[in-house]
Amino acid sequence: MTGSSLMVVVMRRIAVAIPLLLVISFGVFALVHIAPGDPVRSLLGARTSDPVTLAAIRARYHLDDPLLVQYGKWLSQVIRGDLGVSIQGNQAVTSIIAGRLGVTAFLSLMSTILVLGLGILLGAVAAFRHGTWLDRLVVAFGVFGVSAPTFVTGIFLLYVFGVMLHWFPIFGPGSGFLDRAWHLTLPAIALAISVMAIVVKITRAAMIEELSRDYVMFARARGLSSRRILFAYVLRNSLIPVITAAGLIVVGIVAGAIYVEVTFSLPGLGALTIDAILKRDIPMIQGTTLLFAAFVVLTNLLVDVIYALIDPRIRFCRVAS
Amino acid sequence: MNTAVGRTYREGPLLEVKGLTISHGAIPITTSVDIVLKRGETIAIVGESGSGKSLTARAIAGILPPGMSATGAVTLDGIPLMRVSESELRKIRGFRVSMLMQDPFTMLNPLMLAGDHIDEMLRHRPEFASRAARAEEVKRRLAEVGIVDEDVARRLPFQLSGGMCQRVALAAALARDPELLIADEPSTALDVTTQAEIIKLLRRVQRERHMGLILITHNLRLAFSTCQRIYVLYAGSILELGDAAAVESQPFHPYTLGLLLSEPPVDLRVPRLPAIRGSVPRAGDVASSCAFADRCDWVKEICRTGKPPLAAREASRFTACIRQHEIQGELDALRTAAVLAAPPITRPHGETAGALVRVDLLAKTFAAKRRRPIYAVKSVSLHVMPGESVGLVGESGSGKTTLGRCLVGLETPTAGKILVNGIAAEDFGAMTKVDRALVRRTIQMVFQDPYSTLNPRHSVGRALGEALQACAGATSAATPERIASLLEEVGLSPAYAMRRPATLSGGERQRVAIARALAVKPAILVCDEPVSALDVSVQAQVLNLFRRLQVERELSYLFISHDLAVVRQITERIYVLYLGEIVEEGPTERVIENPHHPYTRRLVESIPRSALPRPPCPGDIRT
Amino acid sequence: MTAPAIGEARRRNQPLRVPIVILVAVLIITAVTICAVLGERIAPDSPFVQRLGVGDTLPSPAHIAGTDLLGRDVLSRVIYGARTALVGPVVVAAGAFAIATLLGLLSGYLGGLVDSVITRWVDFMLALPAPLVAIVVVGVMGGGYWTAVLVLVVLFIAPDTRIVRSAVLEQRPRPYIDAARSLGISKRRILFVHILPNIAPIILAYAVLDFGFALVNLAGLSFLGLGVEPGTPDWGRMLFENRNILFSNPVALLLPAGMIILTAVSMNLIGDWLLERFAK
Amino acid sequence: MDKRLTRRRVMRNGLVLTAAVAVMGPLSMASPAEAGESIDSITLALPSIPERLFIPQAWSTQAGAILSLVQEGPLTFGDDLALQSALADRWERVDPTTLKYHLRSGVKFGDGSPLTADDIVATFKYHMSPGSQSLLAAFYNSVESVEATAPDEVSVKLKAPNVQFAFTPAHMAGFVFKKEQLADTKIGTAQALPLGTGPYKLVEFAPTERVVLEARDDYWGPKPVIKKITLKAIADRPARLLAMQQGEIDGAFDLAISDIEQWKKLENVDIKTAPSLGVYTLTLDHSMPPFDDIHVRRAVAYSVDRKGLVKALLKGYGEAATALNPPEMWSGVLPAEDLSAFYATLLDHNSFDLSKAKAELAQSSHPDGFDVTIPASNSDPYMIDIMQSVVENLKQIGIRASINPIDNNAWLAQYFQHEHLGMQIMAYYPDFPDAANYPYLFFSKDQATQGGMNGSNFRNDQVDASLKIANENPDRKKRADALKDVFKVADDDVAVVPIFWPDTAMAISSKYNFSGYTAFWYSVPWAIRGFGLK
Repeated sequence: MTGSSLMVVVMRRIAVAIPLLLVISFGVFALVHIAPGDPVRSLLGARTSDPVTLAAIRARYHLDDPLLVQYGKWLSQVIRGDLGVSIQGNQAVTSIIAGRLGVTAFLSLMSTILVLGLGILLGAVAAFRHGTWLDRLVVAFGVFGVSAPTFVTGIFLLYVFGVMLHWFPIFGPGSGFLDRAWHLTLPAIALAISVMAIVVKITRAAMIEELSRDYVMFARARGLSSRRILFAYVLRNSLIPVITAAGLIVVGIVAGAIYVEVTFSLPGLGALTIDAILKRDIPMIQGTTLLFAAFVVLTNLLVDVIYALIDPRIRFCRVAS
Repeated sequence: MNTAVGRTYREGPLLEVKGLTISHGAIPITTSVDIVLKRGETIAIVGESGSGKSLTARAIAGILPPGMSATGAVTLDGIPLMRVSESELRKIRGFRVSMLMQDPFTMLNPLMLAGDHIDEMLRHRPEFASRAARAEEVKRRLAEVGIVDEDVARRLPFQLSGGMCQRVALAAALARDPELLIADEPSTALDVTTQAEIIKLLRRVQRERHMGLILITHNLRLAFSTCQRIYVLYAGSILELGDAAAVESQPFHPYTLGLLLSEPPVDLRVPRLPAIRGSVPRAGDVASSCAFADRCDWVKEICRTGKPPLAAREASRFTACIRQHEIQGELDALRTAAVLAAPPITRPHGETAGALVRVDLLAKTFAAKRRRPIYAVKSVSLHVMPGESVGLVGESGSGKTTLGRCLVGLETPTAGKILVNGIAAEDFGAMTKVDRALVRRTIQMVFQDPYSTLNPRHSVGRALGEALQACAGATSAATPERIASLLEEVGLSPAYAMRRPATLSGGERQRVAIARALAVKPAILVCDEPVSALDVSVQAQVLNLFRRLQVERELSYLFISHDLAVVRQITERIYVLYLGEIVEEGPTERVIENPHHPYTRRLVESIPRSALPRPPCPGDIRT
Repeated sequence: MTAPAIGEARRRNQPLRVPIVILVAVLIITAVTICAVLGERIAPDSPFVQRLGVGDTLPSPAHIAGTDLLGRDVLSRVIYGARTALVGPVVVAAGAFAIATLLGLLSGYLGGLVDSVITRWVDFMLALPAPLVAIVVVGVMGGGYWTAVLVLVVLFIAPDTRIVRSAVLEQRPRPYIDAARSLGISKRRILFVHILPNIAPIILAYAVLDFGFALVNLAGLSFLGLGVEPGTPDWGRMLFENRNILFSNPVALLLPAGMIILTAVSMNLIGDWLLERFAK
Repeated sequence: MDKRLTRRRVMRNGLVLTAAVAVMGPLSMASPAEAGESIDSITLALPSIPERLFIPQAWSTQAGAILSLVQEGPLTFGDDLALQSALADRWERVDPTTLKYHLRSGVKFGDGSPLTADDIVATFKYHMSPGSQSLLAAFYNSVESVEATAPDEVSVKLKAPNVQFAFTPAHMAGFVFKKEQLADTKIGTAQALPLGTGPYKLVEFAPTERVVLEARDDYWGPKPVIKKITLKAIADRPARLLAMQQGEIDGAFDLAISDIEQWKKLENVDIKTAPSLGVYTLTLDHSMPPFDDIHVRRAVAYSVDRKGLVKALLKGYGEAATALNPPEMWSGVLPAEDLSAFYATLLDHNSFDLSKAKAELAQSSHPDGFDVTIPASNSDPYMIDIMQSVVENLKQIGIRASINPIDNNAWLAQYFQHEHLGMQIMAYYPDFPDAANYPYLFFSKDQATQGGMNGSNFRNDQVDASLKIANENPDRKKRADALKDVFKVADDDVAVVPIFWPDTAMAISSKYNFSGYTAFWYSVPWAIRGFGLK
């Protein structure tokens, strides 16, 4: 019963995610056509435009077919793992992306851990000390976090901890696990701050609400230990809004990674995207954008599933009615 | 009492509260409350909303909400509760004092299985170290509160009914066998029939365990029927205290009397409910006078010179009225007079021709997403004659509100017919504009929740003006005069036109809502629980207004209520609705006094009656 | 943690301190607005006049915040920069909420097909990584500042619609709406005279918060070189341009960065406060 | 950002140079480093490291900086920028259209295999084959055929006499690949690092991040002093400075001249500068209003504060341009003193004078000014700043100008589209020093067409005739006279508005000597050009 209803939830989410991915992929595909000027020009960059090359490009991208047919052919290539050839360096987009993925993945993972760990902790502390100076400090941090652009905090962190204090390296992604973690600490913090603000805000609000709930009051009235109340009642219940906001968090981290990589000159996917945009490397923009978008959509899907697993009200809804 | 072994009892009362003063920031909530409770004793703290009764209960358990603070002394079996640390308190809560709260649906953790709420209370005991042992104990504890279905323990709170939740909560509260249970309005959020069961259960458990019980309630009848002693709390201070029976039969404080009188009796229709004027003040506004002074008919200068202390008058009887000696006679007289019955309204029964509203085989089904549809109203036929006041009685989920909303076009029924003034009005969307306007001018509605029945952004005048203008065919504009006369009709001064809903009390808002409904000069009002959210004293005022309007305007009512006592005061005839169907219909007196249908009988029996026998029949008293 | 302690802390601080913070925030926004409106009269110098021979210099009495690479007065550029800092975000917040209010009212009140179409669309938009979409679209389309503003308007509509819709859904079942309906008051009047004023504080509060987000996002695009035209005094653009003169005149970087944070913090504070105070 | 991208991209668009070979450079050996010195390892920073190390697909300064240590052409540039022998120990012009290169013996690739004439032929043919899409194809446009006429001899047959082809075997277009490797489609990636005959071989390549090179023992030339060279990408300008300050790097190439003052403040760091031979210039479309009016062009020329820009953007490291060619480009054609005398005769409209600009505009057919939008590449370090200044000055005289910052590719693409040119800004760096290079590109009729560099659409028969002489006639005097004639006419007519000639700069720890830093450092094995311990 439980399993099958969970499956229903998952299937339903997948049913939503697939058309979403299709629409997004169409948008990404359409970039070539949206970009001002001739599509061939967009795919050619500033390469020689002799008739042979032009014909090769038109054939390679099926530019003489109807739009939907072009899309279909493009999509089938994409599904087979062919994202085209980048204008800069004339290399397969997939192999360039593969080379850059590591830094971005490491950076995102590191700041996700920071965001969730520290964000939830701070939110919880603020909620438990609601109304005190500590709470106000955390709230102030939250307001600062959503207000300060990632690149600004990034620049400041770089110059304070890298330049003035020499605590952290100031360029490069490092090699090997520890060295990389060391190199990516400042970027990860810069990335985490703005996103953490969201988590802090949500956790704090949810916790304050949980703490004032009748069932928490009732649990206290029954003399349950504060640990039991914290974990079995307050934390667990207030994590649900945090999990629902996970989509927001993922989007924040992905978008923030772009700015952070540019600020810290890290050779990741974000910097690659911006570089491709500045150089108008359309196949490359298509590739990275598609990857980012697919990642966000799939994470949202995963979040929905986790949510369904955690909140028994969804699991049991069949039984209920 | 299996775990009481080993406890050593001290002499003296179980609980002693002295000078308990609660405040929210600088705003006082209660002023110096004293309470004493002996072992195994049951007391009730009675008060209207805003009296501070719930917070008093929480202050005793030491779980005031954030922002509230308390001073004074709470001593449980010699332990000064307000001076011990939170970790010490944790060893007292649950083990010695436990608490039960009002809303059964919010009291249990929505993400935790029902059984786990009891299970978690047992884990500290070595004999219940194993899961299986605890499961067995959970089963036993649930059985104690009348739950034999073992499946309940494995369900989530949202899958249980309110009564079930309240039973689970009670079992959880009692799982560590406390000596004192504080029950804060444990039955208020429940249906009438369930209420009675829960109260019965509470009393049984209390007796069996010889446990102290503090019952917090706004319901005097419930307090008298359940508890040995009564504390009457008003605007943060105790006005009267005494044995339940004594207080009921001869109240020493004008407020207690007022409360007793304004509570509509179920067993007779009184000519007029003696309402207390005004509404409950805030504790801070009456800090240096008798809290009741402004609403009291016997007020003298002396009542305002200081806060009168609670003083003993008779053995175990206390009152805060300093003029009690002088006015006791008058109070007694009023108490006696209150049991006079008004003549029952008689009307030729069975006449249905020319009905103002006629409903035939009405059904309303709500399609729900991915769930079974909800059959709110199954098949209902009823009628209301011009000038007739008809009651529609039922518990939550009976479909009574849906039915009312169908009548005024807020819902479109799935099947069946509605005739209003001879016009087919089952689908407002399909009616002609003229017909729709005509129906709307015939039938209007008064809603339950006084706090959101008015648009908070519109002044009273604007709300009434809009209603006057909405009356299609109204040639004259909504002049201030017309607004003023509407206000006067519901007993409010014209100055109210300038006020915003936020500055009005619940009773005042409900009056404005009635005035708004009257603006189109309707022939019938559908009143959906119009007084259930009001304090007893204010409820009486509004009920009197309904009765006056009926006479003056020859209005018809379809009076929707769960409260038979209220219905008895207003209506001539009632329909009893149960699970979307009418199970009984007849003149009010007959249905209440001699119910035919088992459900109606259960409903009538559920009304709490005092432990004392009612004063003999009215005739006897007059002699 | 004992209850009285919390009570006292609240009593001492709550009524007094919060408004002061908000007051300061309002003052900051007022100051920024004055800069935006009266730029010419306040700025000590033209933000465009170059002193190529002087180049980038540290703060001096002649140039309180120093000069940039082309010898332009940094303070004047920051004062003029208030214009693009305010106009874009205001257009984004107002534009997005103008459309979102209409959609949200219709979706929340009418329900049915209209509602499901609008909510589907909102769900779709919310599943998109908005900042990334903004970067890519503005980068590929070109067109700078106003393209960015337009893209942000489009991206903000969806979350704003959701906010308005849920606010409407909260009002929808209230008896005063039922009363108006049973009095035969028109849908349009119910929507705009009854519901709208009641959800207006929520809209206002979120619009103020939108402003903050839009400011940060637009500055971000400028920082990536995708925003305003070069030469325009704009805080984000100044970060982009002056990053390389960090050592010769750090103020040229710190001042616009500080202004972005200060303005965004102020707006977020005001928004949060409005939300807590008037919208709950 | 990749500063020199501009020029690389430009060249690829095809210059069909149809002149005869000119001078035979004096053939001499590269100066050997002093013996006995040895440096274990140094780390240097570049603004970026390419995605791929394959010149035909990644033609940039950064790729050159790395691969010039690994690969060599038949010829190279000396410290005086003159041609020197490299893989070819001898070369000759058999007739005006035939060139012969005699290979040095005993030259080996990094994998130990010997260099053969076939490798050179394969390299040239790779660039010439349309299928390869080599970015350097244009350098071979004038080549009719190339073949190995002996095991150690390569003959190149030109379609027509061409003086400028002589330089092709010396710069990146001439870097020789091992024949077998050119067939590998993965060449240039970490899986297939390119082999070469140069003093170093690639041992590690992390695309866009880092390259590690190791000295070869079997190099034919002077023994490399540095054993191991690590090149790291540090894109952020301040970060590069800090890395230097903290000693994480021993030097940095390709400094932004604007930052030079900050670099000079560092202790124990030497800054090397050299004229880059590049030029920044405005082009004004002579074929369309408003720039068909000489007064408008003069007004624009008067509105450019060249000296100010040199001071603000180049901090003095560069020169305000009085003509298109930087003085160094004339080397071998016109002696320095003659050149300065000649440049002094050019008209005074290359000075900054807004009142004269206003007066010229008033005389023009657009006395009330006009609207113009100038596209500028957002990857160039100076272009947008230059335009901010120019636009502001133009506004002062009533010309409503605005900048359209676009990406480098779009900027170039629209420049070569050759439509609606109006006013353009162009930054151009040469690959070899020849005085005829710039004037041919910017002033000849051939280039005033789609794909051409003549963005001014400047057409003058006299100029074309003179350019033909300069391009085909190897005689120094005749070339000089012909080019002077070209510059005189172009200047009178304001064919272009030159802005400045920037220097190029690098930083090196003062522990080391580096005497061979020149404009073409990235085309020569820089690590063996005067590099050593102090």
